Order: sequence, then structure tokens, then C-alpha cells
Amino acid sequence: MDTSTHQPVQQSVAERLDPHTATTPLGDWVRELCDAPDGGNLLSMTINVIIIIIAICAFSSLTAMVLVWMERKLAGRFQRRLGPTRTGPFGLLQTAADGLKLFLKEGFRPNASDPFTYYLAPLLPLTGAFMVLAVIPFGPSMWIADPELGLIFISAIAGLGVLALLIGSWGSNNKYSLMGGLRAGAQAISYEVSLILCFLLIVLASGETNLLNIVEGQQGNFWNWWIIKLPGAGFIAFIFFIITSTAELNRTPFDTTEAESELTGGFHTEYSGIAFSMFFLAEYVHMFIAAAIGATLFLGGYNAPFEFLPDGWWWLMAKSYAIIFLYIWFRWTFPRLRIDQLMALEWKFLLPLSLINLVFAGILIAMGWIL
Amino acid sequence: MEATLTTDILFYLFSAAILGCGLMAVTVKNLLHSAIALMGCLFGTAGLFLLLDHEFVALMQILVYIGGVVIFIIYAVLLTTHLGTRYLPASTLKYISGVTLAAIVLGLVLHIDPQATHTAVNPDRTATTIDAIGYRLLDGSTNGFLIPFEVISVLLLSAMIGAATIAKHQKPGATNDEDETGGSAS
Amino acid sequence: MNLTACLSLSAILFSFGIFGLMTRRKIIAMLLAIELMLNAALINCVAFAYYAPAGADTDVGSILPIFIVAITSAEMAVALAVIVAMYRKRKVIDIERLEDLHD
Amino acid sequence: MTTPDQHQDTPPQNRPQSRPQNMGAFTPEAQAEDTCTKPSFYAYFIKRPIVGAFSLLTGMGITLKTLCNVTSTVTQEYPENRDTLTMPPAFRGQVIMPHDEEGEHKCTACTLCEKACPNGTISVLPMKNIANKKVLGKYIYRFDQCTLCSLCVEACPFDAIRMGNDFEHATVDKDSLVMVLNEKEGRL
Repeated sequence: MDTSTHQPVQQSVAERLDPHTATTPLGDWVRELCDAPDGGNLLSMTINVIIIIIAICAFSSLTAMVLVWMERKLAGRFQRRLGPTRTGPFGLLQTAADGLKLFLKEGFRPNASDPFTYYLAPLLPLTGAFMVLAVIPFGPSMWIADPELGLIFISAIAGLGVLALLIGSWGSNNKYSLMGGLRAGAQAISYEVSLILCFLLIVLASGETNLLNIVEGQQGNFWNWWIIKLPGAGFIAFIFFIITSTAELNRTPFDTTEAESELTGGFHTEYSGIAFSMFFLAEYVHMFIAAAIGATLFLGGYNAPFEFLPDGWWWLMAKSYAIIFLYIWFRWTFPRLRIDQLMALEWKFLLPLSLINLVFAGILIAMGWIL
Repeated sequence: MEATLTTDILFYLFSAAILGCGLMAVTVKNLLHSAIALMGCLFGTAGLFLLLDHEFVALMQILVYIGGVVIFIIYAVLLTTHLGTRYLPASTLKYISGVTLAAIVLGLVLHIDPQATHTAVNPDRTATTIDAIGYRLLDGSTNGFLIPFEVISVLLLSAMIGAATIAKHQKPGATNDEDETGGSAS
Repeated sequence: MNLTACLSLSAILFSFGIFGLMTRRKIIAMLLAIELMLNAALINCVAFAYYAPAGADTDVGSILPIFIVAITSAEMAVALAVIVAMYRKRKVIDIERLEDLHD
Repeated sequence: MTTPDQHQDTPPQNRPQSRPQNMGAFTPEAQAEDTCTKPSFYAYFIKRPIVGAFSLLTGMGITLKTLCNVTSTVTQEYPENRDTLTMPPAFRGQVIMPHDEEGEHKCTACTLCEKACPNGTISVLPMKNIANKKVLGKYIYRFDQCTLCSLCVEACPFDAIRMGNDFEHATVDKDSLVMVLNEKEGRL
């Protein structure tokens, strides 16, 4: 295996956390560009931060564009349609056209709504998405921040996504919005429990909360991934992760929050123009993030499935997009759950089984019965 | 984290955020706005904890306080108020007593606080790792926290069950004696 | 940044909490004020752990907040459940109109 | 949702006997069974997930088959395939009156279609021919009022009119939608 690509991982956590010694290709280049005798000055740090911010913005908008196109195209194919074909080759520019339309639309606020909460809500989901994107290890030397408690950080930030829906739904002063917001709150709080239990299983198995170390612990062939390495428990946890993350993303079959047929769009009923496009963009960035976390925790992150293949960001992308395909597949196959069925699924089924699965995994690890 | 100019600036920024949001949280008329202000205050506190090298507490602050408690509060606000709900002003007497009590407590605490003599950071100190916290929590010896940990677990479970029981919606058909008396008293 | 600054910060926050608790009439707002006071206590815990002298047990600075947070969330869960149940029955969240609770 | 108590109040012999058997969870019996009897641990945690997962996988298999079967696409890219476009036989465009090679039609001006039309789209103006017999003079069809309900075609005893296939009716002139159907180029 090429050891040079894993050079930064050999460093201690303290060294990695130090922005002056963390080696990323771009960071090295910037440091060389404005060479400072003490190994890093304020200018190079500032440039680095600006580059990071631009990179995250560009990456998330590009991801959202690709995902929207992919969803529309796949939705068409699932329903014996063609999907977008007119705008650009294979309709690739459809999302750009839609985005342009949304940006040019009039921003309209209902008269009786509360301006502070109404305008605060669309800003929040993308903020959370950017914060989570910063800690995902994309490649052996491709990450922005690598906190020691990365997994706890992700679960903490992921829990904030629902705030935007609650605030925005209340601020719109619309009964459908409020209903959607209340549903979103109940759903997110409930399913977060199972989601964190899935994370806990990985922490239990790998003994790490640092995402990079979790990924490095799954090096080698594909049977070293936690989904297979923990016989049975890993696969069950992966299925639970997929279910709970679908619920956290408010996607069909758990889209009671939006529920076009009942709530006419739920929390974003009153939003239009650029505010709506913020929600829309964040929804798809969140989808990518959920898939990337699933790939990192269960499918070996950026590790290649076989030892002789080179590791790199392309594997994380491939795995993430496979999970995203699963989400899209779910959406266009399953009907929506009723809200009481949704709650019953979580509290009566997923939560007890997650706990049992956690105990089962603990027994497996204590006995050493892992591959 | 070493005390440098940067940390000083950050500390005062966070302090300003905490105090500003805290003041907003207790004075703003709109209940949801004060919940959002509380959220900002808790975020500032989390940042302060990061400055003070307590990453785990900072993340727990975000995870449990903001992600759990504040969302609960906002949920309760959504359930019990709506836009246009009347603001209930307190009487002047209450304002006076509130300000007086707050001033007395502040004066007392600020009188005691400067007597804390040890203000220098121990140069050998290391940040508490999550492993150390876990081992201490499950340590059964006199130095450990096993019994409080178990007690708090039971408390959380019972609180959860109790909350679910209290908030359980009474079916319209179901007759409950307490329901009847409670209804007549109001 | 030193210990006195941290303690003063938490003291001011605590007094804000007391002010809010006295002057608010909606129960949820009072809970919010209590939350502020607990937050001030948390700041104290962490600050004392950070500025502890050599040889002190600094892990407690991370463990005590765990208990505080757990107790707070338990309290909040029960209190908000009571509020919601009460609102459902009486359509009131004003503390001054609930003075007949002692009957 | 109905409460289980209501179902228990109803004696079983009062229920209609002709209910379809395979209504599943929608029958009151099934719902009462669903909510009243507590499912056993085996039924809830072992049997139901397996059966449920199997049915979900079946559904996903069907959609995946559709996804992979590229030829099953029913979308037609319209302006490109305009030359080869064939409408399905049941398509209802505007009402047309077929003429044979000599420009003759079967209409006898009986005005049954005019009476059948719910919103006065059709006006049949008869006239007398040389033998003093009533024949069709003008068959006026106001397409701008037509809902394409096809009642006139069903009312016609002579198969004189039918629904055509033409669907490109966009126009800027509303008057052009009032047509005289029995006109054929060069005749009348």
C-alpha cells in the first residue's frame, strides 16, 4: 500500500488538530505561497480559511445540482418517463435553470407572519450542513477539520436541523406550516435516538469517536468494513441507519413533514423565491451528508474495497452515491407512512431493536467474534 | 488553550454573545424569540467551553441543551402559543423585586468571586479525554461516579415515563375522575 | 481571560436568570430563565476545572456537567409535559391564573 | 379512525355478509383485531419485520425492473416525433364529421347530437332540398365551448360524427374555433 498517502494519519491527534502542521495539499501550497518563518502566519491561515469556505460553498451547491438532476432523472426512469431532457445534454442544466428561476422570483412574505423567525429559518439548515461537511474525511489527506469527538460533533449538529423547520413553520403563521413543523419536531427528536444508537455501535466497535480514525480502522479489503466485520450486528445497524437517516432527512416514506397531499408542502408552504431555494438546497446537501456519514461509518469511507486498489475520495463518492441511489429508490417506491405509524415504528420497533442490537454487538466484541 | 490575545478576544466576544442573548431571553416579549435567544446564549456557552478546553461538555451542551431541551421548549411554545398571543406584562412590584433580587445575588456573588485566589492555569494540565470520562463514570471505587451515574439513569428513565404519562392525551370517551374535578375547578 | 472574568460572567448570567424568573408570567418563559441559571452553574463548573491548581481532579469538571445536563433535561421533560397537559385542559399558561393549583 | 369499542358494540349478525374477503386491514374486524389484541412478541418483532421487509423488497424489485427496462418508457418526445406520432384509438380530439370520397356524409340533421350536448356546442341548421326533404344545411360546432365529452358521438344513430385525433388547436383567434363541420373543400 502506498504509505505516502497515509502520512498525515500517522500523526498524533494533537498534531493533526494544529492548523500549522496539518498537511493538506492545498494547505501546503498556500503555506508555500506566503512563506513565513514560524511555519504559518495569519495571512496564510486567513487564505486557507477563505479557500475552505469557498470550497464548501462550491461543493455543496454542485452536489445539490447533481443530486436534484439525479433525482429527477431517476424519478422519471422509475415511472417510465424520461425526466428532464431539454435543458442541456441529458437535461443536466435543468437544476441551474430552476435555481435561476427561483433566484429571480419575488421574495414574498405573508403579511401576518413574524419577520424575524420567517427570515431566520432559511439560513439555518445550510449552516448546519456546512458545519458537518467540514468534519467528513473525504480522502486520506482531504478534510477540513478533524476533531477528536467528530462523531459526537456530527450528532450534535445534525440535531439542530429541525430547529429551522420549527422556527420557520411558526413564523409563517400558517396552520399547515405549523402542522408540518410540529410533525418535523416530533419525528426528528424520535428518530435521532435510533440514529445516535447506530453511531454508538460504531463507537463501541472501533473504540474511536474520531472520524478519520474510524475510517483508518476499516483499511484493507471490504470485509474489514464495519457492515461486514461485525457479523450480523453491523448489517442490522446499517439498515437501521438507512431507515433513521431517511426519517431525519424527511424523505419519503417519512415525509409527513412536507406531505404535499395533506399539508400542501408543510413547513415551506409560505416560502418562495430564494428562501425556498435555501430549504431546497439544504435538503439535498443534507442527503449527501447523510450518505457520506453512512459510507464513512459502515462502508469504509475512502478505503478501496480491495487492498490492491488505491484509496481516495472517489471511493467515498461512489459509496455515498450508492446510498443516495437507495434513498431515491425508496422515495419513488414506498408510500408515505401515517404519523402514528411513523411514531410506532420508531418507539415500538426501531428503538428496542437498536438497543438489542447494541447489546448483541457488545457481546460480539467482548467475545472477539469479529472478522 | 494558551492565554493569548486571540483567546482573550474570543472570550470577550463569547461573553458579549452570552450576556446579550441571555438578556434578550428574559426580556423579549415574543416567547419564541426568547427561546431563540436562549439558543444563542447556549451556543455562546458552548464556544466558551471550547475555549476552556472542555470539548466534550461543549458538544454535550449543543447535543442535549440545544438539540434536546431548547427544541422541547420551542415545541411547547408551538403547542401553546401562536402568533398574536398576548404578551403578559408583570406588575411593577414584580419588576422592582426582580431587579432588586438579581442585584442582591449579583452583588453577593461578585463579592465572593474575587476571593478565588487561584487564577493561573496549571501548565501541566491536559484536556479531559472522553475515555477518562467514561472510565470515571463506570468506576465503582470511592473515586468513581458509578452510583450517581446509575441513579441519574434511573431518574432519566422515570422522568421520561412520567412525562409521557402526564402528557398522554385523554381520550374523549374515557372518563377519569381527576379529569372531572380538574375541569370543574377551572 | 481569567477565573474572575469567567465567574463574573456566570454571576451576571445567573442574575439575569433570577430577573427573568421574577418578572415573567408565562411558565415556559420561567423555565427558560431557570435554564439560564443552570447554564451559569455549568460555566462555573468548567471554569473551576480549567483553572484548577496542579494535582486537582480536573475530570470532575467534565463529569459534573453531565449530571447537571441530565437533571435539567429530566426536569424540562416533566415540566413541559405538565405545561402541555395544563394548556390542554385550561388553555392557560399564565402563572398568575394558576394560583388555584394548591386546592 | 374508528375506536375498537364501536365494533364490539355491533353484534356480528348485523354486519353485512357480502363484504369482500380480501380487504385486509380495512375491515372493521381486522382493525378491531389490530388494535384490541396485543400482538405477541413473535408476531411483532420477528414475523412482521420479515414479512414487511419481504414485501418492501418486492416493491423495490418492481421499481428497479422498471428502471432497468429502458424500452418501457412511455414518454414521447413530441415535436421530434411529430411525423410518426400515432394517437391511441380512444383519444378524443375535436368532433369531426367523416366524408366519403365524394364529400358525402351520413348526417340526417336529426339534431340528436344537439340535444345531447350539455353546453350547447353544436347547432344543426337543417334545410330543405329539391325534393322538399329535410337535409343538413350547416353543422356548426363551437370548439371553444366543447368539453370533449363525446356524448354527441354516443347519441348519433348514424355514426355520422366521431371524435378526431387532432390535438394541435392552439390559436390566437377565438373565432377560428367555431367550425362548420359538413364543409368539404370545393363542396357546399
